[in-house]
Amino acid sequence: MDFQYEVKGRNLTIYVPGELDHHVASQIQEQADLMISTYRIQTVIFDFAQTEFMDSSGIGVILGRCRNLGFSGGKVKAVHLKSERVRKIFSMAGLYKLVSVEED
Amino acid sequence: MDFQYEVKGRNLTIYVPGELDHHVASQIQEQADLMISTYRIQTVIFDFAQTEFMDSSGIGVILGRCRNLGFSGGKVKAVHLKSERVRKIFSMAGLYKLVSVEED
Amino acid sequence: MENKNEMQIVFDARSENEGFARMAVAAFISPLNPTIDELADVKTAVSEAVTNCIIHGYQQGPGKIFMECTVSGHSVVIGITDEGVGIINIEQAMEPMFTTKPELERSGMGFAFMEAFMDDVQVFSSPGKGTRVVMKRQIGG
Amino acid sequence: MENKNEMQIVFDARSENEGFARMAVAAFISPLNPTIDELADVKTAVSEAVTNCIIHGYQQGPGKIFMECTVSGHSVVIGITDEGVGIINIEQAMEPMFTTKPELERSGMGFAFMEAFMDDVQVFSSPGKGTRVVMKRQIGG
Ligand SMILES: Nc1ncnc2c1ncn2[C@@H]1O[C@H](COP(=O)(O)OP(=O)(O)O)[C@@H](O)[C@H]1O
Ligand SMILES: Nc1ncnc2c1ncn2[C@@H]1O[C@H](COP(=O)(O)OP(=O)(O)O)[C@@H](O)[C@H]1O
Repeated sequence: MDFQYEVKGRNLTIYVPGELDHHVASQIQEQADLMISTYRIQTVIFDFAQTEFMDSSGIGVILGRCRNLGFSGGKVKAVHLKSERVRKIFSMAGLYKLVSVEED
Repeated sequence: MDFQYEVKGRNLTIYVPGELDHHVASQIQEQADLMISTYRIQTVIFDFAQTEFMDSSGIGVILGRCRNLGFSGGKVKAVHLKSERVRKIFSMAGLYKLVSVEED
Repeated sequence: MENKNEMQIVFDARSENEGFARMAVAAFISPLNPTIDELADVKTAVSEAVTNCIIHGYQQGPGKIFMECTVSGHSVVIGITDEGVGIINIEQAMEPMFTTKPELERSGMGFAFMEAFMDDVQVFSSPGKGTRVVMKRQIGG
Repeated sequence: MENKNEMQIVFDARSENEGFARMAVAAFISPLNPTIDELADVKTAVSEAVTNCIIHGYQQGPGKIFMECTVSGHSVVIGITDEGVGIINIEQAMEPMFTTKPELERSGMGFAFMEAFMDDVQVFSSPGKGTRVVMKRQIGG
């Protein structure tokens, strides 16, 4: 797969690939949760710089990390929302209210 | 369609689209022959700057213009063969020997 | 009628085919010169319906997904069908945020997105037999 | 076996669907991570076979084209079938430069390209019934 994870201290950055669908979301879910518990991650950053497509499975994987990290006082960020499409999906799903978003 | 024709004096330039297949070739064939007779074209220039894909129908439409223009002493050129793939198809079909090619 | 163009695809209910299904529909409707937004809308709706067949219809087990697309003039009709478990209460299933698989991190937004991005969405289902979603969208013109 | 993935597509024999057929196969095999060259090879072979169904099989008239693709491990098998006029002499048809439609500017290179770009090409045909081309290609691995 052409996407990567980066751990720095207690931060995990997930470089989301071009299309975030259920196939990708379930891989992210599994990988991310493993890293969150292994490295005692406090902040998960979804980096959307490459992403042009996202469906409701993408919403699920973001909200899922919110929930899991919430238990341990951690938080979720989304950065580099360059694609207008991704921003539209975020706003339709009310994600702007639930996670901290940096558009550029 | 996202491709164009340009007439300058007795020269006709055909800006070939991204994929040159039978569907595109038959449109080029029809349009080009109309312009060749209307403007008494002497040189047809296929501009491949945009083209990444070409199959055997592309060979047919180039050779067809060679034949038609040959009768009237005209000639065919191919320019901007940037794509390695297009150059490969040209060489497999022996087009380098039949038309004058400028690769860049 | 002359301008009608049809295709049918049958493919395995595997998550790696979600992208294939989106791309296939996008390529099929591209002669209509859809805008980037129109294309993204249709791809999202297809992705939702196909994902539902895989997760809900076949419960992530083996099965076949049947997808057809008909273009006539500027109108696109897409049908996506599985022979899976079916839906008992379609009305409830279509409510935004309703999901029977929260443990799989479903957001319950699939049908809501299909309805938001397409002009018309119809769902037919028989419990134990399967589910069929038919979606329409006017492109350009 | 577990790793086997299959699809079948039926589509109208219209030249605007040549691009659709290429893109659909490209999208379907993309989980194999083909190189750009491998992808171009397969797309060219598909384009040749589909174009032949349209021009030769159905003589540019209406008809359906049947395409299947099976991926197992690193091996890709593609079948492309029409129910058109068929081929009387397959051996002759496959000779490079041989064409029965020079007036349509066919170069006679279609089968030669399929053979050049795929590992194996088999042609089955019954005059009056139709033609089936089955092509194989190893991708990566
Ligand atoms: N193809 C299907 N087969 C069986 N049940 C389905 C199907 N599609 C949807 N459903 C049911 O409808 C519910 C809502 O679907 P949807 O709005 O797409 O949300 P989600 O997929 O996030 O659950 C699903 O949770 C499921 O119970
Ligand atoms: N699907 C088909 N149905 C009928 N005849 C075919 C079909 N495919 C190929 N042929 C025959 O084989 C010949 C050679 O095909 P090909 O090598 O692809 O060259 P071309 O398409 O340029 O003619 C064609 O001219 C045609 O007579």
